[in-house]
Amino acid sequence: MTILEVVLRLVLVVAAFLILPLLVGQMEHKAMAHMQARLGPMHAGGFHGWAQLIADGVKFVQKEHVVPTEADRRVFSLAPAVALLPYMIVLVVIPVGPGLVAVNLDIGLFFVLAVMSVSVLGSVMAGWSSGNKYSLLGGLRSAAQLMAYELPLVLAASSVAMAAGTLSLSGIVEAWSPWWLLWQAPALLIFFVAGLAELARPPFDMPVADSEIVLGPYTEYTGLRFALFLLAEYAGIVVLCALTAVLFLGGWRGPFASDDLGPVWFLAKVFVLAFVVIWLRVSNPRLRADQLQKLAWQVLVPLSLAQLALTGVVKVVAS
Amino acid sequence: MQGYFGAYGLIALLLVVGAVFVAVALSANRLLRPARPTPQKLLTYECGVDPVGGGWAQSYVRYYVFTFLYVVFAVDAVFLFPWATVFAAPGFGLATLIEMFVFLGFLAVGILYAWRKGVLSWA
Amino acid sequence: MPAVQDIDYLAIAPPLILALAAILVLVAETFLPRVDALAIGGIVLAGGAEIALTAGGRTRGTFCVDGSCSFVVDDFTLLFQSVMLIAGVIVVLMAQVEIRDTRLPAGEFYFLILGALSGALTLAAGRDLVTLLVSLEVVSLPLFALVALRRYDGRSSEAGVKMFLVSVVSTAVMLFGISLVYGATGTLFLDRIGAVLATPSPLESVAGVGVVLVLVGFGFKVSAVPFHFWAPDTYQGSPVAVAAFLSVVSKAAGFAGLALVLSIAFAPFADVWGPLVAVLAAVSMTVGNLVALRQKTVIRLLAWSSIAQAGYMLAPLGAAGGGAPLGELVAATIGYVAIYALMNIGVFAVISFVGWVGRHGGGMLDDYRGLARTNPLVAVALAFFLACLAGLPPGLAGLFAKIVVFQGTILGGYGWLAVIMAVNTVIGLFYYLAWASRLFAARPETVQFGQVKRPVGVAIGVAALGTVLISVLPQVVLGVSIGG
Amino acid sequence: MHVAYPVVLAAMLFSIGVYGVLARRNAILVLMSVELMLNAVNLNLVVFDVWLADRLGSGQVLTLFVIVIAAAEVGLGLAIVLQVFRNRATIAIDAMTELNERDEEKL
Amino acid sequence: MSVLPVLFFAIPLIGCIAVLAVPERIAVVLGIVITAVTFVLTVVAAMSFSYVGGGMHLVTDLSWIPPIGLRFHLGIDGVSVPLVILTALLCLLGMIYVARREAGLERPRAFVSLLLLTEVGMLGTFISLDLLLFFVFFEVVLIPMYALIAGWGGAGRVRAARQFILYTLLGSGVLLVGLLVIYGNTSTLDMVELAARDGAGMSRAVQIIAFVLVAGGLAVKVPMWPLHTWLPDAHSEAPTVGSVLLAGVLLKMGTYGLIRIALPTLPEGALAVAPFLGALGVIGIVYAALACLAQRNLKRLIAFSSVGHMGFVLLGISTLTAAGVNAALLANIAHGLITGLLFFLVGGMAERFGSTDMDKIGGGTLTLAPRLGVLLIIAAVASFGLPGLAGFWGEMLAMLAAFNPAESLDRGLYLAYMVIAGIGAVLTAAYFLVMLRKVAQGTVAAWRRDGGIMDVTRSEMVAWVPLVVLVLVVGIWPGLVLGPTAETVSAYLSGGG
Repeated sequence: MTILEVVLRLVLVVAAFLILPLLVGQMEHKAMAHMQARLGPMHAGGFHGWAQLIADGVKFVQKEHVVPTEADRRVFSLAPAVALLPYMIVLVVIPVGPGLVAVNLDIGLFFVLAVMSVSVLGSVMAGWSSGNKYSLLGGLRSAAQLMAYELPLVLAASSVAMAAGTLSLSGIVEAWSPWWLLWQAPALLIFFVAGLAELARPPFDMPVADSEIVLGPYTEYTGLRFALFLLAEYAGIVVLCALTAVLFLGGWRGPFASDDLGPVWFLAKVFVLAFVVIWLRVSNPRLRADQLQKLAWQVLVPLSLAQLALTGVVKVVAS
Repeated sequence: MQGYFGAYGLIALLLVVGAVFVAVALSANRLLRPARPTPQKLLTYECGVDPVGGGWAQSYVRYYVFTFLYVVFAVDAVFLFPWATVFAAPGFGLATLIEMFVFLGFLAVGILYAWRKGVLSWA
Repeated sequence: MPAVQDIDYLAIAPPLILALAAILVLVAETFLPRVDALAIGGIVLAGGAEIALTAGGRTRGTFCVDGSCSFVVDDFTLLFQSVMLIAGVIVVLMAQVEIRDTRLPAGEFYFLILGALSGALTLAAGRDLVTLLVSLEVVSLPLFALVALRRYDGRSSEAGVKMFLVSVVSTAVMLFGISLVYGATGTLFLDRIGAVLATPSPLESVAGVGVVLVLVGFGFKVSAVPFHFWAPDTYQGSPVAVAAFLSVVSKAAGFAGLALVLSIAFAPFADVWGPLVAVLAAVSMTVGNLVALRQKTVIRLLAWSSIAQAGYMLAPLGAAGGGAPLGELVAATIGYVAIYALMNIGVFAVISFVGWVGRHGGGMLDDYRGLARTNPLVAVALAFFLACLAGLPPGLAGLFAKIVVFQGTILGGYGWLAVIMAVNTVIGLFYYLAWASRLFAARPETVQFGQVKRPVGVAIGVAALGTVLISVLPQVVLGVSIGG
Repeated sequence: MHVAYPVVLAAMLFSIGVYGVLARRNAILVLMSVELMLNAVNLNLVVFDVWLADRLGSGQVLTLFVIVIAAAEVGLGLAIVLQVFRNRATIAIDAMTELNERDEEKL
Repeated sequence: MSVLPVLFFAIPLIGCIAVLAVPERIAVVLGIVITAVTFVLTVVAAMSFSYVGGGMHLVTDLSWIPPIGLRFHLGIDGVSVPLVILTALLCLLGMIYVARREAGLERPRAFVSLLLLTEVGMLGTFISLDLLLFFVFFEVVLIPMYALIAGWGGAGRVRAARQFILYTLLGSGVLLVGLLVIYGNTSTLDMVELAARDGAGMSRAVQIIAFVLVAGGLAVKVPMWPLHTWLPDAHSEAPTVGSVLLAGVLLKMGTYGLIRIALPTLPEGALAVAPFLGALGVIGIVYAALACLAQRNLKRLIAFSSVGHMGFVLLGISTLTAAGVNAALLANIAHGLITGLLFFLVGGMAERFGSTDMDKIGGGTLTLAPRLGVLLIIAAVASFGLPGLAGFWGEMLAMLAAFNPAESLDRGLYLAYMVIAGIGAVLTAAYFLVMLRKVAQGTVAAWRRDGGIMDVTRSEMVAWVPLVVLVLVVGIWPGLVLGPTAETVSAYLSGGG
């Protein structure tokens, strides 16, 4: 690997990290608006408000940064970075095509799961350091949600690892075959739902429930730091969708020309999934705390255990 | 940038890049933004009213039971992953599978127990 | 190398049965009103497997790689497992009444006890450091919960915290030692470590540090002075049955591990750890006995006395520095541990009968005045157990145990240690006798002991029977060495 | 990379942990110090495993177990500390003296 | 292979348990029956074999605990026979003594049971031929004796009992270490075997260490000056029968142990340590005599006198000659008979006068209760060694032996010992005479003149007369004891085993 290559890879990853969330964000603006029978942003940039998010960004950069006197200043300032950076790190190991991956780790899946869960720490830090009751509650809710949904997430992921017999993400994509759609469907659902919950996306947005606790951990944030949290949320969606695509939907593989059009297939899957994320937000009411925990422990965990059993049996019988 | 350390070196590099990105953004922010703090502005936000009590008010932590459950169960994944990658390889077979089922069975019993004890329902 | 190791299911049956019984109890408890019988049944079944293994009469190894096995069932294993199972039955029996009286959650209690017991059995069979470490933790972890089980009693939680912190620190220290030993030898199998350490190597000093750290870790587990301070507080704060388990099964497990590690893996380093253990032994017995002299509550007295007893158990191992044949020294320690387990559990069974008096499990020493008048059998049993602990006829079991230890110590050429032991034996006699003599003193009017509940009676009976048996036929437990 | 670097790092981590255990009077912080010690152990084990090129991967296996043990310890430890807090409203180790040796019982 | 020695302690042991099961009032009767049977058995055993040539008889030798080499090895020979009979006799007499109606024994069941348990230990000690077995029996005595003192003793019983048990247990600990040193170096616990080896296999240093440990442990029981301080308290606080057994038998266990274990097994050690043993012995004699002169309490006086008498025994042993050891054995028996009798008498006086303080009792016992007075005089003069009574021969022979100690010992030193012991003997006579003058003779104290004092009752007679008779018999015919011992001892010391 030459220096040039290294730089190229880094640039590509950073670019993906900066652009894809914006696309998803814009998609959310528009898709949500249309689902709710309105137009959404129409002015910024001219064509259907395509530059709305860029404008938002510029605005955020210029806004005043307020740190409440009650807050723990250092943790408060650090939290957005902690929330954001893990998603960027995760992107580095996601394969977008055959051989097209910034870093090919043998234990990619493990790495991804480990790094992703760091991100929630950002929310918890924010909630804890703000010195605000709503924030504290929100932070605790985030933590609890992570606790509850991490287990099914991990179990579902390990089901795929079992099926593929490897922890390498590229290896999983290569081992994937269409009938997994059927066989690993429960795992897919579990993974996707648990991932949403970890991101605190609606309908699992108890931690930021605006009607109860304003904006949870982010209540006290303003300006650019708030923007970083927003960016983290959308980056999270991208990462979740990318992972779901890689693990369950065959990543870069498509009905035809997988080798040539790999990245295209991959991105298509990511955006379809991102659309589903948005769709779920619009069409579902928020779950209560007890429902959240119940769903995790009484539905997802047993289901994921059953999926593991199924995977194991099928795999052994097949071999 | 080859091999074991190479791969992680790249990741570390990316982390640095990310940190730089955040730092640059925040510095830009610092240059561009106004800074006019007033005591009122720096007050803790409580829907516009003056804050009641401290922000660090104690709240009952209902979630810790789940924390324990998580700690107990999620860490077991440590065993699951290495197993998952090899159990179907030649030479392992059914016995290995059954052993892991026993392991999963223990997890399931744990959940069952928690459920019967009413830990899982919101009190 | 085959990918999958063969498993000798009979060899692992005792701990396996216990583990399954533990799970069963936990689940059944939510459906059934009482699970006492299930818990006892589990232990008895494991005992049956034990008998089958003994009848098999050969050493069984399983989970083997290239001739080194992780799990070996030999005479040593069988002896320890049997003793632990007997102690386990007695603990469960005596716990029944306490659980009811102090409203402990029965399912959890039995689950945790059986789990810890299963770990203890595994420990005795473990022949690599991973197995030993994991099983040691399987013994310890449930005990933290058990100690703190009386949820609304601040002292119970305090006892739990104290034990917990000490224990986790000791585990960490031991682990660091293990990691160093691993680095120096490249293996975690005890026999291979022994083989590697026997040859000179530039990493000897690293291994030496590791050995000492492992020793320190075990020092905590067996509550040897100066790693003992948690024991009295923990015993006092925990339910009596749990204190019994701590003082007997948990300690026996610690010694099993210590004996295994020292005699197989670290044997070539006997000149490093031997003197250290000898000093630990001397200090433990002296401090334990001297402090025990001043105790007013029985549970603390037992705690300190068990610290002192740990000193006796360590003594023969300490003599290993003198170049005596390690096998005989280890046999002495093993014999003492086994005998101690039986007699000490007997004492606990009796004090569980007295119950929680004045916020002390087992009451004050003076609460025992006149026990002989109201419950002569119980009093005689207690006096017998105490005589055994003192090592004084008619407590022949204890005497024989002491003799093998003396013998081992002298064999190793550690005369000074033997003399310290002799002096300590006398000090020990004093407080054991002071207690025993109270049993036969005149009874204050206020004291009411009441009837012995059946399970407790059975527990005392089993312990007494076992101790008498060992008094007459101590060869059952003496002379058993590792791998023999 | 020479094996000494990570091993020295591990030793330092371990020492910091030991210092924490000895110096800290808050149960939770002691627990965290212990975690530090355990992680030092993990580092050691993994490094030695790689350095020795252990065919059985013993070091890594033990590392996995240590991770689990550490987690279990934290779980239980927090539960007990919480219980103490509920009973006593403090988690300072020095304040836990109800079970200490009474003066007349000391040596 | 003989069951007889097993029966010696099996019968009292069974009795000890059986007594607990019978009603309180017949407990003592049962106790008498059991001790009587035991006594008869011991006499039968003693007469069942010839003592010529020494050697062990009635041997029982079974393997018991192989890992520690412990054998169930019993047997008797000339050395143990007199002690066995003395023990059985004193137990029987003690039992008869407590059976008197006027003894008013509290909790007789427990008392008798404990007494029988003591007998088990004492007899067992004298017939054990295995070091560990010896130790076990040696220890078995302690607990019941402790209980007897603590449960039925006088006002200061708790302290006395505690002191007794602590001292003797400390001694036992040291003894055990000593025995284990022997075992550690020879790998056998068998006394016969060890005696036959005559110290082979142990270096001189080891022998000395072992001897010091064993002798030190036993010396507490003997008791040897300066380890005697437990004894006056224990004797004076114990119930009468307890004192009798303590003085009559328990002390002998120490000297017996020296003769049986220390001398034959560790000859070189004995040679090195014997002068010190002798020195402490004679110091004990003089010290005890001086202490007795200062005593006002009868029980304490007799207790201290025991220290002196045992000093003679030690002196005899320390000469390492057949004559000395024989003298020691004879003095043992004599002391057992005489001091047993003395304690019985003092116990009887305590019952009558409510005190054992000589000044309080006042003089005139001979006038008030002539038979009691006569018995007291006989016992006292026997104790200070009047020729023709039992006490004479042992002490006389011990001094004679000191005149002619073993060749390797320093004769001059022993001559000095002999002289000092002679002075001690004179002092002994002095204090006993002072005692008799104060208590037996003289005018009757004013406060007692009207109240009649009961003379010796018939049941007391039954308990005491056998002792008086034996004191006379042994005094006239010391060969009764010396006959069995002499042959055996000479075989012993020659190293032949």
